[in-house]
Amino acid sequence: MLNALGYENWALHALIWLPVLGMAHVLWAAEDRAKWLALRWSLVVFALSVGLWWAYDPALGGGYQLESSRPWIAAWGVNYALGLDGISLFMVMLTTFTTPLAVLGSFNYIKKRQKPFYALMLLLEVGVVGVFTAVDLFLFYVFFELTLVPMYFIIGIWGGERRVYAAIKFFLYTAFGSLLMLVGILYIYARGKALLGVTSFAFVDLLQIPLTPGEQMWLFGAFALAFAIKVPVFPFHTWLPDAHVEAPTPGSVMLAAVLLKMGTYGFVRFLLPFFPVAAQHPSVVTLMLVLGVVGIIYASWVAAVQPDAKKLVAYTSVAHMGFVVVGIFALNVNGLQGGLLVMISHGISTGALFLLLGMLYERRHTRLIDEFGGIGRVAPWLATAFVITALSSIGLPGTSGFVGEFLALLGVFEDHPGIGIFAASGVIFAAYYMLPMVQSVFFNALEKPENQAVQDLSRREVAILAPMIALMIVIGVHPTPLLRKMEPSVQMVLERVYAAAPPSAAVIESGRDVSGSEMAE
Amino acid sequence: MTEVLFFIFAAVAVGGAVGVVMSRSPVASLLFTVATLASTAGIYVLLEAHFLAAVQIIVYAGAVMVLFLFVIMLLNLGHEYRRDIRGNVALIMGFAVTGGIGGLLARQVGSGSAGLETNLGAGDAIDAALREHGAVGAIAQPLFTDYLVPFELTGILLLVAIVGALVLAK
Amino acid sequence: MQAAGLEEPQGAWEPLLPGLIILLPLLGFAINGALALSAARKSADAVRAGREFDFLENGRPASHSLPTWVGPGVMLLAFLLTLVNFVGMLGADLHEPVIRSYWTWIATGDLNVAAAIQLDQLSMIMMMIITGVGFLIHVFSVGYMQDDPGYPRYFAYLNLFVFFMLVLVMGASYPIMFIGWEGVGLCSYLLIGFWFSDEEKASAGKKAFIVNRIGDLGFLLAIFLLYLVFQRVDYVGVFGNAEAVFIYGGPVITTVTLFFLLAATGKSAQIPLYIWLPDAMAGPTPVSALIHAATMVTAGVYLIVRSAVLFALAPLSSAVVAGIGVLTALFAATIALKQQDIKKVLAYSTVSQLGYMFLGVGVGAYTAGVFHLMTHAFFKALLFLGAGAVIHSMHHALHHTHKDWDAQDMRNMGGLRAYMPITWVTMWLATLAIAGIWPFAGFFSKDEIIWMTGAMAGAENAPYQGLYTVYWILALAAAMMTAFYMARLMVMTFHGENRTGSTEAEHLHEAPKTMWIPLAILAALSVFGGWINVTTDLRESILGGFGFLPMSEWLHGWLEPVTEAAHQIQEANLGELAHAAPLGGGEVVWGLISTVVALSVVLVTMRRLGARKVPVAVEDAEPKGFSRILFNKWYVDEFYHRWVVDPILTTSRVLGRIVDAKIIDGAVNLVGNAARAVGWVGSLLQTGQTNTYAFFFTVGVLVILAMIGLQG
Amino acid sequence: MLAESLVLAGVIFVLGTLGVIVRRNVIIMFLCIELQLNAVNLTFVAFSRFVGIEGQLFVFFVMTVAAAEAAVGLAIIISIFRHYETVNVNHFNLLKW
Repeated sequence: MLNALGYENWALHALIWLPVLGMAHVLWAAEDRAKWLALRWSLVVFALSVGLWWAYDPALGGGYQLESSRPWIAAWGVNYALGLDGISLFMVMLTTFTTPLAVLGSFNYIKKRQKPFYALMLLLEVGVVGVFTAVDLFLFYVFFELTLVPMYFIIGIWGGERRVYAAIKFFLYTAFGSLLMLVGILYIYARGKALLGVTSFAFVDLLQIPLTPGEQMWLFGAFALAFAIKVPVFPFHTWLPDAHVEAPTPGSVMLAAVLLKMGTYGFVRFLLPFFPVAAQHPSVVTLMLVLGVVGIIYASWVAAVQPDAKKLVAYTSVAHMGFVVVGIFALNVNGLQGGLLVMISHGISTGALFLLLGMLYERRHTRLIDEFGGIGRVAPWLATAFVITALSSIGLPGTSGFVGEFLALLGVFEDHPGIGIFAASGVIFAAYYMLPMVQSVFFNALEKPENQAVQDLSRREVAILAPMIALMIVIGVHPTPLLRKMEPSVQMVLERVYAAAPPSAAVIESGRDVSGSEMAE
Repeated sequence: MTEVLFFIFAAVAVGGAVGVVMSRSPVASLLFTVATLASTAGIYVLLEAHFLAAVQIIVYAGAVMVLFLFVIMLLNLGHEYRRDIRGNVALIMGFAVTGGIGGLLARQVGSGSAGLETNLGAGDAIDAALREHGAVGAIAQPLFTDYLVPFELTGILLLVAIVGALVLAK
Repeated sequence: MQAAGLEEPQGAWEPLLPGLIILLPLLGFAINGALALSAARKSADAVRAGREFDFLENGRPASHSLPTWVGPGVMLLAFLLTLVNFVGMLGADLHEPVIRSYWTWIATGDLNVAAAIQLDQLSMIMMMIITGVGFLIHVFSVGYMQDDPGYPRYFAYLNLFVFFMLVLVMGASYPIMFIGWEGVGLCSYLLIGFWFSDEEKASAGKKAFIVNRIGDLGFLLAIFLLYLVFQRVDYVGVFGNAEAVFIYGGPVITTVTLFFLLAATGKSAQIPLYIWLPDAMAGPTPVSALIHAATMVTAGVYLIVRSAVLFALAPLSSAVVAGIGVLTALFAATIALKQQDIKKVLAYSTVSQLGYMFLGVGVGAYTAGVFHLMTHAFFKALLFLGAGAVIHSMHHALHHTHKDWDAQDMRNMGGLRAYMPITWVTMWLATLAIAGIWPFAGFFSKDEIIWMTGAMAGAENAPYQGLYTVYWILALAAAMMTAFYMARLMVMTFHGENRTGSTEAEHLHEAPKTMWIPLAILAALSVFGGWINVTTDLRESILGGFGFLPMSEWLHGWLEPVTEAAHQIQEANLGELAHAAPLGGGEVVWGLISTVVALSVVLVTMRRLGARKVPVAVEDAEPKGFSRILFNKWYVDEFYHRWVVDPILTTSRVLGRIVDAKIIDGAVNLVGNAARAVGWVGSLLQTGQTNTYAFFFTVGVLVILAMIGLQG
Repeated sequence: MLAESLVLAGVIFVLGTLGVIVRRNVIIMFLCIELQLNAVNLTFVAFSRFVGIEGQLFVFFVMTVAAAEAAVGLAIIISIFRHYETVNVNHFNLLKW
């Protein structure tokens, strides 16, 4: 049926332009209808994106599908070109899945200037979907920067007390990184023109450019810094807690669930295939792995002592992203697949955590952990949802968090057992930061009278959380369909990496010599 | 004769300019300005720009300066005799920079003006025009032909200025 | 895993709906969970209104009556189904495990983990224990928890626990086992903190979870290493190739097994990770019986027996397992000597008995380990349930007069046999069993472990022979202590004068039927359960009634398909085991000696302690000297706090407040502030004074003029 | 007479500039600006005698602009005065950062 409608031809365009229409509609309609309209439009977009699951066929190899391109700025060879592969498929679906829930989660939270708020939420969706579907570097960059604008305003206008500080920090910090990337993009473009005579920003064309190893290292640095700030990788993470704490709930949700993924997506999409020599250079790999591991442990420890629940969860994001980085730079199928799966499950579980904290904030107007206590007695459903989500976040087997972490750690253990051990210790520290928070908020005695008045989940809130929790469990129990969809694309990335400079025989042996030494034969 | 008149006018003009800068009272400053403008008008006559000289007296020294005077009186500033010249630092900096400009101008005039008059043809161009069209016609002729559009634009500018002034001072 | 998980060994035996055994408790969880959620809503409304939730207000609501049937009901069905399969397996001469694969759980690259279950003799015996003992404890819980507002939630957790425990023992690969492994940890966490409004109890749950996670790290790393070596992680794939791939005693196999040991010490509360178990007694007592005595804590033993082939290939790891086991057995027993809380005594006793199991599997006596696991499940569950009945009764009695005494402190009890005769008798049977007195169940299992330790010490090529001799002596010492502290528990609780207070004593009562029937069944099992595995030597001697006891070494034979590979490896490398203990004497002699010694310890304790007058808890003096150290558990918790927890917390604070906020974020803000400073310097030019602007304008003109002038 | 006129124009221009820089009274600053414009006009007229009538045309335009500027400027001064009650530019420092 999808074929009959020509779904493959217009789906991606619709995903980008429908929210734009929605924006116009929201801005045009009355103030009190804005939230419903935004919800409806984002649901329509989500419904449309579900079709991608069937439209994308991994059996055709991991390349781009649903591609379409038309000239935009012909003189520079810029095309409005969209495409989808196994990696971006889930990122797009995660975005379209999260947006309506974030919109629904802001119904009570956003009281002032609703129209511009919901319009900006839709604009954010446009930007993020664009980032994940662009197959033209120029277009990618435009979308990448476009996401900054709505987020800046969402934090800066609807945020908490220090919202302006947080918004500016967020904007400047991430913009600073992407400017370096812009220099890199232009350099690649110029090299393409000089070496091959092509004036094009298309990924396929740029991938043909024979960059020298030296050039690759520099470009890798420029791109890596941009994405590392976005991810954020330790030690570029300090904008994140501020942004999360100050952002309104839906802002935090989008930030954690989707925006951070643009960084790790960039790792997979650009760093590995575009600069394969640099990406597998031993010192680069070691550096990235160490940063990832340090991020995991460091962020876990710092999270554990945060008095502000939202800040705590913000730091856990850094830890989770550490798992992603470690998985990606394991440079093998398991690690990369694990990294991608952590991205998905982190999007769901951390998004849900922020929504839950937002619900608590709406009830108590505080985020300080010590202000709570015994909430489980007055809001048992809220507590149940929170505990499930927290468990998914700390990677309990049977939830989505586990599979991703397991694969990422397995991947890194395959080639770097020493680093793998340290990374795996993150599972202990995850419990170390999450459980005390859960206990202080939901367990213990119900002493404060303000807490006694806390209401349990409303129907709207159940409607937000139910799909997220369901997904956590479904992905945890049966992640194989996702892994199957992603695998060809992941293989392509890795082939590209190893084609540039196949790992030397020594590397292969060292990966296996642990067992080799004991092989009887 | 012309030379003598020029130097008299020049002396008055410079003296007036010094007075504008020095005098404490705005009204005095204004009157010094009128003196400078009037003597400049005299120099215009000497330079055979009779129409402009008339306009200078009527419009500039007359209308515009009266406008200033009105404002001074409207704001009741006639009694302001406080010294409002800036401090020594500002004075020194001001003298330095204006001296610099003066020096550069002098250098330019000194190096470039020798034989300039002869090179330029000693007033032939304007004489011919005056002879042909008369003092007013000489300006009017190009103004309403070649420079018609800028002329109209000045009209619009004045209109805008009137409206703007009305709005601002309302 | 690729094909192996999916290929079904054809022929012999078709298990009956094995998946349903797992699903039934899950179904119970779903139903009870839904009931719990709706009940919690009502309770929350009451709390908000400032009332206590009185769920019995309008008669017992469905949410509090249905779990009575659903909770134990699904367990009964699961037990019956297990029984059918057990009988089926008995009839079939099964040598290969039966694997049922349902779907592919994780598949990527060459990793392929199927959601598959494996039925073999080992998982079957574990399933029998879990569903059987589990069912009895569910029934007991009905009586014990009926008046708790969280009744449906309790059964939801309990059913979920059984589900995960079954996943743990039935999984066909290590990752599947890991699901159960962490899942039971989760349920343990939830159940310890069942009364979560009490901060101490909630903290105990948290402690259990975090300490367990340390062990789980070892499990994960072991899986990774196995994957690295085999490219597969299912039992069939790993064990089938282990001998071919690993060198006996090589570094990799030693590392793998040590990682597994780390996992096992966490879950089974062995040194150094045992600290969570005593605190875990904060949970409802039936939970302590099920999770923290009979099933979950034995998961570590199961893991080692399951990986018997791997451990057999790693003699060093095995020696470490045995060493940790015997040290824990002794260490925990010393602490148990001086505890006053009835559940704490039992908790340390559990730790100690788990140590015996580790000793057993460590010396390669896998069957003996499982045997002791099984008998321990019977008598320790019985002891805990009995303690539960006592506490229940004490609680009621104290509640009547609102006396704020500790219902669990044995100093407040005494003379309870008059009030609770059934509990008294059954608990005595369990005590005799755990003390290792012939012919009760514990005798046979514990004796076999000790005997095998001695035999190992005398094995021809056994490494570390002297070490095993030490183990053997320590194990004997611990056995004596066991007899002492258990007799002390019984005397203080049931004998002597009643110290509860005369008004309170009137309200002491025997447990209701739902509670004492499980006690009786477990008592029977504690008495006769050991008879299924009487060693041949004992059976032919006086201790076996000269052949009177049935089923010589039945369990041994039953588990043979699972353990034979491991035994062959051991035999090939260690040679013949000794037939005499290190001090000489055969199994029968030492069996007699240990029974006599244990029995005399019990009797002496009864005489000595029975005559002594025990002060009640509030009047008792602080213990002094060495008993103070024992009472404070050797200050191990304090030690961990001082050297592990506090440093981590301090480091975290330093990282959070100084490194992150000041240094890293400081550097970021420094960049921003530097830019700002430059701007500030520039902004000094912006005085707001028109004159200044005119001045700079003129300067600009001057510069341009100068440039033109200098050019021209 | 060209050179002399140019020198005169220069002197008046410099004096006007000096006035703009050193005086605080905004009306006098305005008058000084008029002086500067006038100086420029003088150069135009002086050159026009030798180059062509266009110089005088420019003077004409400059006068128009000057008139417009004076009108708007004075209006601004009036409205500022209403707010601050002073014509001292020291008090008009809202342009500061």
